[in-house]
Amino acid sequence: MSEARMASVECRGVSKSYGATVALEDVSISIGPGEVHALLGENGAGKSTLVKVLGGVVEPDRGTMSLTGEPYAPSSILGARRCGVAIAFQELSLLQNLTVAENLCLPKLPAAKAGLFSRGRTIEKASQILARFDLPLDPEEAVGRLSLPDRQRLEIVRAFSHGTRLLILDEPTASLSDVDWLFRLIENARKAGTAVLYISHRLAEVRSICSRATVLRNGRSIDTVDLAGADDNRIFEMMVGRSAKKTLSTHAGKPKSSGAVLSVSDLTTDILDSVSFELKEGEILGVAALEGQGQRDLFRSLVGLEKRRSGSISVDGKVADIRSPKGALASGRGMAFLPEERKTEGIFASLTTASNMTLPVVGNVASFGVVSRSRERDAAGETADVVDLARRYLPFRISDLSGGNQQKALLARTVMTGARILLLFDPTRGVDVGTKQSIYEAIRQFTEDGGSVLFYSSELPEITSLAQRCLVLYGGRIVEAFEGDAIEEQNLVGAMIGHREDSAASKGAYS
Amino acid sequence: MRLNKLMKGAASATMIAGLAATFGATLAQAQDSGSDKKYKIYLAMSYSGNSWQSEAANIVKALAKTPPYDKQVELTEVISGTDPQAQISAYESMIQAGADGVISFPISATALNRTIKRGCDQGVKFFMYDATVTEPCAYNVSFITAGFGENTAQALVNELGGKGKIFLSRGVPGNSVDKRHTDGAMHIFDQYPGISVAAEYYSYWDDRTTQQETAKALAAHPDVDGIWAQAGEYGAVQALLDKGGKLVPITGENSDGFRLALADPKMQDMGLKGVSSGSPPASAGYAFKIMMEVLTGKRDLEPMNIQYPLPWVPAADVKLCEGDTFENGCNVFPSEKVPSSFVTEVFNPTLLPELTLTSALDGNPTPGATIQPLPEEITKAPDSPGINCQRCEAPENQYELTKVKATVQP
Amino acid sequence: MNQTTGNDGSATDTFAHVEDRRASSGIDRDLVNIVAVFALSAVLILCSRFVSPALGSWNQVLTILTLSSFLIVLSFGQGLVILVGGLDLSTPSLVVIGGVLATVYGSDGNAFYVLPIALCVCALIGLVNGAGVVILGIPPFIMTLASSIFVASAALGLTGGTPRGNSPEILAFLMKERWLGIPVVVYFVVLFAIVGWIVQSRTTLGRRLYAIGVNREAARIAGIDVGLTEAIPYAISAACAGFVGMMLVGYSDGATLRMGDSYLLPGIAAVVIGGSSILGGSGSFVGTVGGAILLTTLGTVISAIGLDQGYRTIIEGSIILVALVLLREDLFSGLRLRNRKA
Amino acid sequence: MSYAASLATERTSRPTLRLKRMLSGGAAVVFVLYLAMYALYAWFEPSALSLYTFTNLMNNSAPLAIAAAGETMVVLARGFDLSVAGVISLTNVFMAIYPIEGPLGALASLAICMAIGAAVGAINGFLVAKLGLQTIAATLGTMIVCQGLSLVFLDAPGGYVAQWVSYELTDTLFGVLPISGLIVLAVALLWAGFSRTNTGLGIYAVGADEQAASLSGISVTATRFAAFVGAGILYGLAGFMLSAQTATGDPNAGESFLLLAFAAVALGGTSLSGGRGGILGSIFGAGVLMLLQKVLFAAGVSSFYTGMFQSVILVAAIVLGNLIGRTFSKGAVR
Repeated sequence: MSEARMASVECRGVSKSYGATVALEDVSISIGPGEVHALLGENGAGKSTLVKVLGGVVEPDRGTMSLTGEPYAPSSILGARRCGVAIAFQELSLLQNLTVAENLCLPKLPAAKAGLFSRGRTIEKASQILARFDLPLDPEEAVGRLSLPDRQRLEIVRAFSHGTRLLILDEPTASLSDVDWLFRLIENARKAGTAVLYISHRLAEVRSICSRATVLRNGRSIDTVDLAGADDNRIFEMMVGRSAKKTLSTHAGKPKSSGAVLSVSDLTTDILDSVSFELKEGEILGVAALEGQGQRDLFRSLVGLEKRRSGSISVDGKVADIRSPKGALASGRGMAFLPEERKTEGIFASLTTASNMTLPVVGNVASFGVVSRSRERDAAGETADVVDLARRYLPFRISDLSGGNQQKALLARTVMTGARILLLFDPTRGVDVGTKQSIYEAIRQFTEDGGSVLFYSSELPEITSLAQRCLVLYGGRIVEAFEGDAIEEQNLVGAMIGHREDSAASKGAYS
Repeated sequence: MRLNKLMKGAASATMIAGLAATFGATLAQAQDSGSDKKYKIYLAMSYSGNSWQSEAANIVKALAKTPPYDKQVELTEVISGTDPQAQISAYESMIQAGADGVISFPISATALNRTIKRGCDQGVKFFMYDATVTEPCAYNVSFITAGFGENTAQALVNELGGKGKIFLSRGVPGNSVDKRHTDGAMHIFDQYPGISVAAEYYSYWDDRTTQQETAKALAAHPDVDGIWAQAGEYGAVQALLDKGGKLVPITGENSDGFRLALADPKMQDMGLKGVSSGSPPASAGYAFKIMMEVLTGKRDLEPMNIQYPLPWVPAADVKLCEGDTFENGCNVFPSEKVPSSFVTEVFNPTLLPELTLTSALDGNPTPGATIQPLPEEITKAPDSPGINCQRCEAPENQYELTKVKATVQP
Repeated sequence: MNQTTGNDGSATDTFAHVEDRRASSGIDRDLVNIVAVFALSAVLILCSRFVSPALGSWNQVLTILTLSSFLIVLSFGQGLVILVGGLDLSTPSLVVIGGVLATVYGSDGNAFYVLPIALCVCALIGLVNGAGVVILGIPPFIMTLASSIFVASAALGLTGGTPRGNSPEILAFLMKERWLGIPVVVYFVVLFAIVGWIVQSRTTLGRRLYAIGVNREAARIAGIDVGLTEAIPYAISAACAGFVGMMLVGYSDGATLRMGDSYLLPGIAAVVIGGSSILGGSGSFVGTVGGAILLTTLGTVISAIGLDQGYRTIIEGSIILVALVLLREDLFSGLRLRNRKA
Repeated sequence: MSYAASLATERTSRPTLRLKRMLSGGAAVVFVLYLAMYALYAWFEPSALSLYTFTNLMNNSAPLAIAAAGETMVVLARGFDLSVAGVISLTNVFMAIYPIEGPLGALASLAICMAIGAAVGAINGFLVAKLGLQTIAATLGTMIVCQGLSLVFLDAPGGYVAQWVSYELTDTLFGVLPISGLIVLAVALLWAGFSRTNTGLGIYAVGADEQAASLSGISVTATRFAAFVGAGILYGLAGFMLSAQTATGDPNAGESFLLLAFAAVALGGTSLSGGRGGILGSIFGAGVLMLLQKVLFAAGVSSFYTGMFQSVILVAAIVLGNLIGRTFSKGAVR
């Protein structure tokens, strides 16, 4: 179908291996001008490598690439940029100690005299870029002070400012819950004839913006399909090589008991404003919010990572003065926290997966302070089964696992602590469909066994299908709470955008 | 006393106490200046971390507390560290504070010159002990030019009968004193084709380093016949003992441990022979007394290089002291009284009769002692370029033997 | 979900196979590095025969092991501090304090309680270092440098410059005696290396230290008491340094106030040459032991070369550089880093 | 909220933002500390305010300040450079054994010193950036080699630095401005310029996050290399200034600079884990270290108490700096 017009980007038989490890084998993909093309596949299928090959970060061993008919073999990321190819990386490539403007203009800032760059012109140029892509950030702000979603937007804007011919967006919505802004930008780029390669685990999103999709599995390109003509099951099958189960199950039953295991009253922090709620035994309590409404503060202040100004937290009916995650673990039946950023707050890259899992309770698998490897393996193995993590990964360095398996291991870590209350912050961020299912299953199993879960998700369908009750945060306050069947996307969205609120003190909402 | 000092140390750990002490000190100074005019003397040490350095400082402190100096001298001890910049800065401060005299162990023979010159121009007397400076307006009081290297080398050659494999246990690489000693020694060794230097290593004038470096050299040359050592020599003895087997002739400096070993019949049976010579902390006391005589007008002396006599104690002359000072020709203390690293040459019956062991160890004056005048005559040190003068020639006979005669011919 | 794994056996197996290789290459790298350090020492010893025929002997090996004992003990503590991303510059002064306390108070046959107390005093000073770093947020470099100066000054005030007393007998026994023809200290070092390795790589404490070194924030979130745990290596390092002081007392029968100076840089170098990252979170004590032995061997061989000190120093520096290039982590890990998220 | 409107509200808060950044940067804190200590010094010792004392202090501090400035470049790029000790010794020895008289001679000497530093820096850069050695280990090796070379050229302290260098460079300009101070000022200005080049910015980027820097198109290898070479050049200058002050050569001259340079860097608020700080702070940090001795002397602190006070004040200064920094800022700022 696309053979009729000249492809904007064309890869033929691209292969890349590292030593004995084959990352890409004979991958072919073709994207037309003005086409938004999806790249699908499980974590570890080779998507990131393909992105890096296209972006000039790594050179392929074999295969050819062309851009609008001309041969394309970038030797560096700058070479790719010169050809009009740019990437918004999944693991953001921004420098936190530099300003927004400097990040946008790297590596060559607008010159002034005598080889120096001009601060004024850098800011001017950055302001223009920010204005062009409708991102209201202060160009002089240090990136380290921006919220995670704002950093992601900046990463995207930077790619847009360079990518005139091919724009590669690797999981651009991983920490964005509001995608309209991004879709507007993509639409504009598409109209201008830029080819866009869009990578996301969110199939609904992909369907709404992409026309075709190429599926990768184990480093090979399986097929390119018209999204309109392929149902979810078929895509899922291509991705994992087997037929799909139902992706989301319906609501779990009512909690077994009505006793509150965690009760929070008038919790106030720099961002939160008198938040009160209760979590019952065996309950899955969802938190829904647009980004930056205080959900991060809520989770972090519960385990003592954010300072509480006032209010109290009671676990098992007793007021707990929690000042650290360790303290949270030790309060009553224990609270364990699964953090937002896997790479910076979660994994210990150079330790084995088993060690990563057992770390908080490593004393339990040790005698006289010496860790027993067999006991560690057994303990980790048992929990690995719970989260559906293959036991053979346990002795590997966790950095060698795919993102999905890392996330399973981190979830396993919180389960292993023995805490009966889990605080899960976006537990399925950036993981593939299969992993998501395993995580849902593990959460459900945990609550059926009497555990309680408070979880935030940036994907509403997750909340609607998993949560028995749901809180909606807006501007640092709980504006609504839903229960049972009332937890519907429409209801939630209504509350999330704060239309019931009169105050316009929105922090992260973009008009 | 020691406990008291420790308590003081602990107290000063807090900023508040620290500031209080600071004010206290200034106040004390202010009061002092109200009474009779005292000579403002600074004892400027580069570092104080080994026995030698602290003994030298202690005898100066003890002398300053001995009548009549106790009424005439206000002595302040400044430790600036092993950094020439820091000592330059310390000298600057002293000059600025209106010092009458600075008695110092200089960290560098040359780097301090310009500061010293500035001080001299403002009337400050600079007296250097042991180590020297090449600035002509300073007084150097030192044994360096007295021929430690060549005399000990000849003594070793004599013991070895003119042939054998030897080690050179040197001081600090790139140091002028080390170079002067070694040049003198090599002047002798080079005359004997039978003598071969099997290994040459740097001991940093420290027992432990000497012991370790000697152990390393022994691993390569277990058949060594003799060791020529600068300070740290007791470490060489220990390294040989560690290895087991026989001892060999060793010449070295003045540590108590080495002298006791030389006199120990058991060690002698194992083969230890040698001479104890080298750097005397007493030169600090001598320098101080000359400085006081110059300041008080008892002696009229232009800046010059003054030679302190080279201590020379062959094994046969080692004699254990019964009391707390060198009496009746004794020259070593029993091991219960002082650590093995203690440098024995702190006393000099003619030049420094005021001192006893407590002076050297704690800096306290000897009860009842008063300062005795120095002999009129002082020995001028020969020129030694890069050590005590800048653009000068060494005399022809600079390596002439003074303490020992060659008993074997090349 | 559990039942779905293995439905498509071939595909997942291929994938697993791929993962297997990656992980095993990672483990190999550590091992290769350690083996390489020891092999280099062995090669140096053998090559030293060209310098002097007496070298390369069993006796030389024993000498090297004896002399490297100080560095091995010292670099264990330093290694733990580096493991959590710190640096301990106070070791020279703690060597002195350990030695001074042992000689001044421990020479009259009461060593059995004086030595443990002295070690506790050292550990306490180390704990102060740790507290400064953890609680006051002072960079380890400054905190330990400052405490080093403080402790050295205190030692000077305490002793008046001349530490009196002799080596307690137990220390002389440790450093001087032989058993079955081998110095007692060699047995001790072997034991220490094994215990040190277990502590660093096999205990809960060691595990937590690695975690903090790799990712402090993640360690905190995982429920580790980061503050307290991070202070412990400083205490251990101080105690190790204090013990080195005691070993030196036993070795040469007495203490001086500058006997720790020559161990600062070699202590750090042993850790780094042994394959640990100066930024923390990696390495193994076995590698550090290899680094310490390599450095000592180098010193022994160099001092036997009949050249001027200047040339010998140049050779020493060059050999260190060559060893580093040969031991380059990069050779093995360069690939790994790039294919990590393949 | 429209883009323009939101930007407008942001703009109003900028001056306060700038002020906060300045105060949270280490340089300001250590500068205040320096002033406070100088005031204390002058209170104890009124002649501290004389030109003579000030010139001496400048002469005394300049070598360390410049060496610390060089070290800062490497530290910013997340590294440790031990070769500072070796290069200073080597250039000092060079100055003492090959004196070149006259102002042109001084210029030639300066150029050669800087070239020596640059060469050592280039070797470091090659070992670290190209071969991937750990900075502390590679520079330990080059430091030892440089010390060896110094000993080969000069086996004991001696030699004479050209008179012009040793007299003119320690003098004052127009009788009021210490020349060594002007040279330090020139270094600070050069840095201000350099930090506004792409390479200068790259050093901050590489120090903060090597991977992100590389993905932003910065050449990590070239940047690291430049940092080491720049540092080497400054060490060469430091050795030159040291020679001017001591007027003689010493093969061990650089040794004492090793720890002091790092201490000055840390005191100046530069993060030893890279990406944050600047050389202005290090220069004042060096100034504080040199001034500390003077203040303690003037205050009458003597003997071994000096060391105790030094360490306590060092720690107190850092804690104070942290407190001030924390009060005015949260988050990472360059």
